[in-house]
Amino acid sequence: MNELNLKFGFRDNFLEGVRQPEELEQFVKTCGQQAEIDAQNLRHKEINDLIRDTAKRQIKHIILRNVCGHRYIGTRLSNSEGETVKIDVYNYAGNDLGVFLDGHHINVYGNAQDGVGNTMNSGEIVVHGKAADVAAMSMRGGKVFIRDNVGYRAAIHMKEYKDKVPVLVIGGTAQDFFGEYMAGGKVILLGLNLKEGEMHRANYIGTGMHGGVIYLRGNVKDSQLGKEVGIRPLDEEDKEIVEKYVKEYCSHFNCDPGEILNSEFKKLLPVSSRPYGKIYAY
Amino acid sequence: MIDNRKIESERFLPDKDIENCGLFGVMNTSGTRFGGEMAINAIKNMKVRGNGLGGGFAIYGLYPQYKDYYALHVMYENKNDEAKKNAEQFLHENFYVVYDEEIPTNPEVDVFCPPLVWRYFITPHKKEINGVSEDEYVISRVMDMNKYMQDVYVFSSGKDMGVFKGVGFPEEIADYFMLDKLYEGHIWTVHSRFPTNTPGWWGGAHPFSILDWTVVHNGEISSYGTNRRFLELHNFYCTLYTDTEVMAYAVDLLMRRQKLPIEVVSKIFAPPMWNSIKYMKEREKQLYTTLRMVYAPLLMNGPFTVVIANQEEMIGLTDRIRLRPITAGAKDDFVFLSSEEGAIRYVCPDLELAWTPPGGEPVVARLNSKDHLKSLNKSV
Amino acid sequence: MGKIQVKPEVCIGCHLCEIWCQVAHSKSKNIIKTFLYEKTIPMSRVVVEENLPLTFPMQCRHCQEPDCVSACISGALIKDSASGKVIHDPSKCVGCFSCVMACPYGNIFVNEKTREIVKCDLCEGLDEPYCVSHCPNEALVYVSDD
Amino acid sequence: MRKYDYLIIGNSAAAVGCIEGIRSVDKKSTIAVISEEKHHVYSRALIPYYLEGKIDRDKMNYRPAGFYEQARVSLFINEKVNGIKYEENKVCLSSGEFIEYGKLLLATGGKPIIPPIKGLDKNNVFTFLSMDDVLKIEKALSSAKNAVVLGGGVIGLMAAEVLHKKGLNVHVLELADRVLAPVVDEHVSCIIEKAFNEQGASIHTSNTIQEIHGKENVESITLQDGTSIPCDLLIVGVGVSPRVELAEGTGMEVNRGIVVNKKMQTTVPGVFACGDCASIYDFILGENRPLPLWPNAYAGGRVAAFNMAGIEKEYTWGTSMNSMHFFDLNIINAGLNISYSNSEYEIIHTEDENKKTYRKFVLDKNGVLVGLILAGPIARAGIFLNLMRKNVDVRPFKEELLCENFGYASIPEELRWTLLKDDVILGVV
Amino acid sequence: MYSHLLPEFVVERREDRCIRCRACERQCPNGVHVYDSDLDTMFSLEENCVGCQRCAVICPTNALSVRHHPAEYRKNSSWTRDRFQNLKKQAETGGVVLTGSGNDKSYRIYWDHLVLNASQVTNPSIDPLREPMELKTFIGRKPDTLKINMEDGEPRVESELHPNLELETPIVFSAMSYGAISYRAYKSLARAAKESGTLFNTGEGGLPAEMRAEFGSNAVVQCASGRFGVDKDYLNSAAMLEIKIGQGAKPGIGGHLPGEKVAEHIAVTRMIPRGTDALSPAPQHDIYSIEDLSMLIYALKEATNYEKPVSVKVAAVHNVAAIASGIVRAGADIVAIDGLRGGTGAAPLATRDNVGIPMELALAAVDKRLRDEGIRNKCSILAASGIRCSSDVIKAIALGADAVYIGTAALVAMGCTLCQKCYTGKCAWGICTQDPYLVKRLNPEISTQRLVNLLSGWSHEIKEMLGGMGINAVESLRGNREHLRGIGLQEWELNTLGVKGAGE
Repeated sequence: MNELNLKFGFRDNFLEGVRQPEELEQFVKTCGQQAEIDAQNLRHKEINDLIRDTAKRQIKHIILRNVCGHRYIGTRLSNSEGETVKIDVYNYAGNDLGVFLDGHHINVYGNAQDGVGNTMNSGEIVVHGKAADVAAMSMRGGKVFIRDNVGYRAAIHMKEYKDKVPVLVIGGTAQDFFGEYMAGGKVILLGLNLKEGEMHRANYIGTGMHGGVIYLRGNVKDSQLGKEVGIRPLDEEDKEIVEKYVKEYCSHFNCDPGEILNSEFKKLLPVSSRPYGKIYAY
Repeated sequence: MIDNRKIESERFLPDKDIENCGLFGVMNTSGTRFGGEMAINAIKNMKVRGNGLGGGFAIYGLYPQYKDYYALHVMYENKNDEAKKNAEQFLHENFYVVYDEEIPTNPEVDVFCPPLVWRYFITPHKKEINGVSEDEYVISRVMDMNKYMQDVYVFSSGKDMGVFKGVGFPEEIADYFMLDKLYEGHIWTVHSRFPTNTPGWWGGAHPFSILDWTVVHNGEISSYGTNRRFLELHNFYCTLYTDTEVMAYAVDLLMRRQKLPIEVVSKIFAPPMWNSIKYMKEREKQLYTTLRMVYAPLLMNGPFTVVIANQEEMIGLTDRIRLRPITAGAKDDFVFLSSEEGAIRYVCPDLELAWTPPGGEPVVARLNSKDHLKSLNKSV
Repeated sequence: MGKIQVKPEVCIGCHLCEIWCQVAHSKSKNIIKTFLYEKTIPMSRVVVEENLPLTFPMQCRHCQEPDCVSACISGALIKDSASGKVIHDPSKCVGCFSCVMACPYGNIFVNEKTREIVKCDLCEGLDEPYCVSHCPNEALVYVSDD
Repeated sequence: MRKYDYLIIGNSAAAVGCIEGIRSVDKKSTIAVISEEKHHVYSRALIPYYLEGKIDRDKMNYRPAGFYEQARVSLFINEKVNGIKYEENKVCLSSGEFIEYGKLLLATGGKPIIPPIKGLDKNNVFTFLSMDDVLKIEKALSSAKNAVVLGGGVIGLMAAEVLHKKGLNVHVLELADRVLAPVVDEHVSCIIEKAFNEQGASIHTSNTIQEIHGKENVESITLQDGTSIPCDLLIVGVGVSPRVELAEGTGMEVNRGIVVNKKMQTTVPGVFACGDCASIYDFILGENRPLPLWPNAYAGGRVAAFNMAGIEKEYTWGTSMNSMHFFDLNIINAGLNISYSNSEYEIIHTEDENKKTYRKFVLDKNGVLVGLILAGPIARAGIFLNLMRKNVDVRPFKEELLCENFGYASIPEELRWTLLKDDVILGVV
Repeated sequence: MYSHLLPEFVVERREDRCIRCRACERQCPNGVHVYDSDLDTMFSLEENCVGCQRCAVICPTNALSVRHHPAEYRKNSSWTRDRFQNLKKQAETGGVVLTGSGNDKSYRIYWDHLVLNASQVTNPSIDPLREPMELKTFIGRKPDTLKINMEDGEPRVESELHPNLELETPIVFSAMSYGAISYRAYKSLARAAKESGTLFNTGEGGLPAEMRAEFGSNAVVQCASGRFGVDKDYLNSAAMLEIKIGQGAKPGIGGHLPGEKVAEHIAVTRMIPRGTDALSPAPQHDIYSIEDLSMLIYALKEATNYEKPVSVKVAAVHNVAAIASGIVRAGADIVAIDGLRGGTGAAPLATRDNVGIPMELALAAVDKRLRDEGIRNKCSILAASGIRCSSDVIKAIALGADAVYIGTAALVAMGCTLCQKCYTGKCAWGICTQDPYLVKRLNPEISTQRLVNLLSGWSHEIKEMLGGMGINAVESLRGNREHLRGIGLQEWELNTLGVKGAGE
């Protein structure tokens, strides 16, 4: 850093002091098809460097220990050969977990922060805990299971495309702007932690929603919904979908699907695929 | 750079700072004092939220031996002795200075252009008060110093508390002031700054303080001009052009002067939408309608998360649509507030509770209370 | 001889090839004179096929094995072995329209009034057929053999 | 003994097609043409136009005067072939001379059919096929007033129109119950009959000559229905039959015409046949038959030429097709002439009496066009013939066929570009 | 509702030249020209005319002229005709007035108040026709110093460089998405960029898969708020990534590509179902502050293995200099600034005409700020909006840009006449439309050539002007404001621009 930059303090906070992968070998323990990485003293880039290098060595199961807020986990893994890697994250995944994720599986044994599955393309993220804001933002494919609650703007601008239909299943409840701008995909909000008679508290659910569907277990007032969504009962096809994903949810988190499925679900659908078609003067 | 800041009042506002950051606060609600390790490590964990252009700490329960005196942390920029002389003369003229010393620093730590930082424990000369409360007296003098004195800037002026801040990553500032070695407190708040403006000025770092109120802040208040002009009506002059300063003055105005509880103040800063008010019960509806009518200029618009603290309380609050993150956590008597949950877990792996309050809903940690759990019920 | 190739993907359906074909076969070869002052406006030898959004011009392909020549009862249509053009001699033509029946592209055009046919002559005597040189979007390309 | 690589007997469309075909691939070999007639190659189809005065004698020439020289063809005119020794590749001329050939094309054409009616040998009875016929008719015209045309086919009707235009009273006699019965349907027959009648030329259907009156010349005739018509000019235009005398009795297969395969080869090696004398492949019927039509003759000659020159090519082009016009009415027909009562085919049509337009298409069970008739506007008719030849299932766009501005744009994308692929540049974007 | 709007244009047809060829009728997407066969006359429905001039250009006899309609409201400096018309339009629809193209208001165009220098006597000017003249420009982050090792007496570069891109000319095509513009227009830009050794920008419409192999190395792919078409392959196929925060024509707002424009191939490219609205939110919902931007910058770098420079594009707004500083500090390699006159396919008129600041001032402020902070070399600056000619380019470079983005200029080269009706989807020039009949009007061969010609013409002119200043490498002009002087500018403007007044 030259004097000028010292004076004005240009600091590359992501890359400054990042070590080369070869300097980090002591953090990786390989055992057959499995590798363990101790993230305790690793930087964001370092952990992804190691994951990538490990995956390149044909190791398909990577366990990350002592993760605490490390970002972008799984992002740099390519999926060119269609081979996917399973990553188990212990403790606490950082922001943008699995951003642009392409086909890989990530399990988080703990909570996750903002931006889980941001712009994810395919694969699966299972969070054994809660997720913070903008979970599954702009997600295009794959599945995300959150055992507990999600923060603000979950499933915002979720999309779908051809055979890619993203799925987000949330065991708990959500905060405001749930499903905002949603353009596709399936979101299931189970509200398992709501007490008897307790409503979901999120406001502005599905504002600007113009595609996809939200299945909601538990109650909401009309005033909690964006004006672009309507409530419909589930038809048989819906029930099958809900059943399928609730069962998957339950298999991830060891709970009983029967009880969940016995309760009443609501389907939230956009009332128009063109919510803003008429606001312009031509 | 400071000279430009000493503008009295302007018809046109110069650019204000825009800064976005990582923040963290930890409080022991039983009042037990503890060292800086948690705060320092937590903010270090969120290093990428800052860019090394500012870091700072506020510590409460800092000077038990001088807790009846206002503790002034004063920075002399460019290590300007002349400024120090002027300032000390001013202090002696206006206060009784019981003790003063240079705040010890670690010369091994390489920080950018460190100023001279001195602390004074003072109390007003009784005769000079003239019906003005001690607090007001102190504030006005501190403001005068900040406004008119070249190369002088008061970091903090509360009792039994202090602010340490500067240019660098917060852990560097902590190292520089040796916070982990020298100090204990029952509240630590810390801020890692990512400004897009005013690099290289120690006064620009957070926390910002007025008396014993401190604010660390993440976000950009789009209503800055409106808020600031309202505060000017109440004789708060903003010299720093930061959102944080506005926030601190607003807290001071509403809580100290006007004695409103934080539960109400938070609803002034981050009121519910008219659309929500419409569906409220009559009493609530009246309350919020009135609050919004009267305190409209203090609506803090745009993204923010703040951690506000005083001797008794540590408060976390976000804007009403929660554009900035906050996570609260608790274990035993400890209450944590943080931009990222990871940071809390990093310093408290066996955390009992972690929750994210909804936008505009304050998390209030109070001495000898469990008030912080109130927000837990409204949160997820 | 050259050949006119058609790029339907860039044909904009303006029909100006038809207009310029008419000009090319007019007395004056001046567009305004042709249409506003000359007594007879020649027929176009190119037609723009239209089925919007599709449009594309068609004119005589000067086939290797021209069916029109086979069908011609009068010898008015011949395949010129030197140039490769399919040439129509109006003085020999009796208007039997056998060529119209035979042309697989429908590119021999009938003037119902005069009972004459016209077809593309690649603008004999001009450097490049007018339809090609005046196409505003280069949807017609003249590919010269040489 | 003279020897030619290629020898052609006959000198009309088929011969020209053959010469031009050979010369397009083979500039060197020797070619000879033996013609019974003494004229430069002329177009029989132009006879009505000549008579009408639309063209002069020169314009009757199918190819320009220097055609043979330019094509370096040895021409034997006014020479009749007496017989052919196929096994020796020799042709014997009436002069007794032998000509040896490499490959032989029989393009002997057809001869007018003369119905077995007594008195058709009188002086003012003419056929309507050859230059000689025309010259005679031309002479007779000056004094004739009342003409009778025997035969309501293409030849007969064209002759009748010319005679009518020349100011003669014209009666057309047709044995069938309508004119042009083999090539057009009832509806179009009716339109044509109406057109003739409106012009004042009488058409008598289901009728023919009962008796011819007069000594050396025909003076009047009595029809089968008893009607008596004055007549000083009688044209016999009932059709032609293939001239197969050079093939008969030689072992060469003859079935009405000389049978050829798709390469125009007869059953005798090295010998080809085409034109009116041959029984050629009809791609609509899928079998051979005489198709005595000008385009078929020329195209057949050309195909024969290629095969004679050793370049394989098949003739799958021919079927019944006519481009006709009577007075102001244009008619084009091709393929099968199927009546509406036939349920084996799907028939679509459109009609506008005021505009005198009629379009009719016959689709077989595969949706392929097998017949069409256009009356009135005939623009771009060739496209339909192309669809027929390419065996295209037109059902997806059959409604479009009926539109007057039908074109390639009306055809579905993929098919369209397949049909036009040689000329259209796709994929520029 | 009966409309009170006055027609905007009058169509004049010279009867002594009109040959009734009806080309105008066929070319007008708005139905202005109508042929009446009974009267053998062409009629003009002027109220439909948008003044695109397609008919006038296509008319083979130059019989047509399209002019502003002379109808006038009572003269009123406050209530101009535009104000009347827009107000009435809203009174009739209750909607937001939309417009296309860039700001057309008469804010000062600083390019036209800046003049360039030339060498006289004291140093020689250079003749670019015969002597070398270099426009090659590298964009991306540069280190402050190079670590050089001497190996056997030969110096060798030790430092690892940040990814940089090499431009043959400092002119880059700015973001125009496939969907907003037609595939052909889009592809023409790509082809021209490739041929000219520069870059094109995908906007946020994705990069069609079939174009990636051929044009990826010339593509700047955007990651914008809608995240359309953004996946790993998309990011990795490109030469450079760009995070679009804002657009000069509409700072602070998002965009809607209406469903009817989302045709099959566009849907595939954007990876959304056909016919659905493509909504681009105003913010990127994972960026609510500068540290979030940093998060996305590094997310993109992570996703592309740190191999590609990342640009951040912002609209020029009041505190753009501070923002730019933040962007650089957040890790961006390139800062793209889009000014007040930047173009758009659709924007609310109120926003387009009133939000943002002119690029010239923004650029000067940003360059100065980054220099003051010592971080100018940490990034390249791409300046966008309102570049109309080569001298604008060269002035932008002298004010501190590394290269410029051109959007409107490129469209004009292809045929655009700035009728500002892009949002109707009925672009008569086949550029800003998906109508299959209209898109054919753009022959990509021709439009590519036009673009290539434009770049080559401008590059020649830039060389001429550089030579005149005695400079033979464009980098010597970058930020070299000594070569600029202001004319007719006030003190504060000169200060902001950092140039002296002419004669000083």
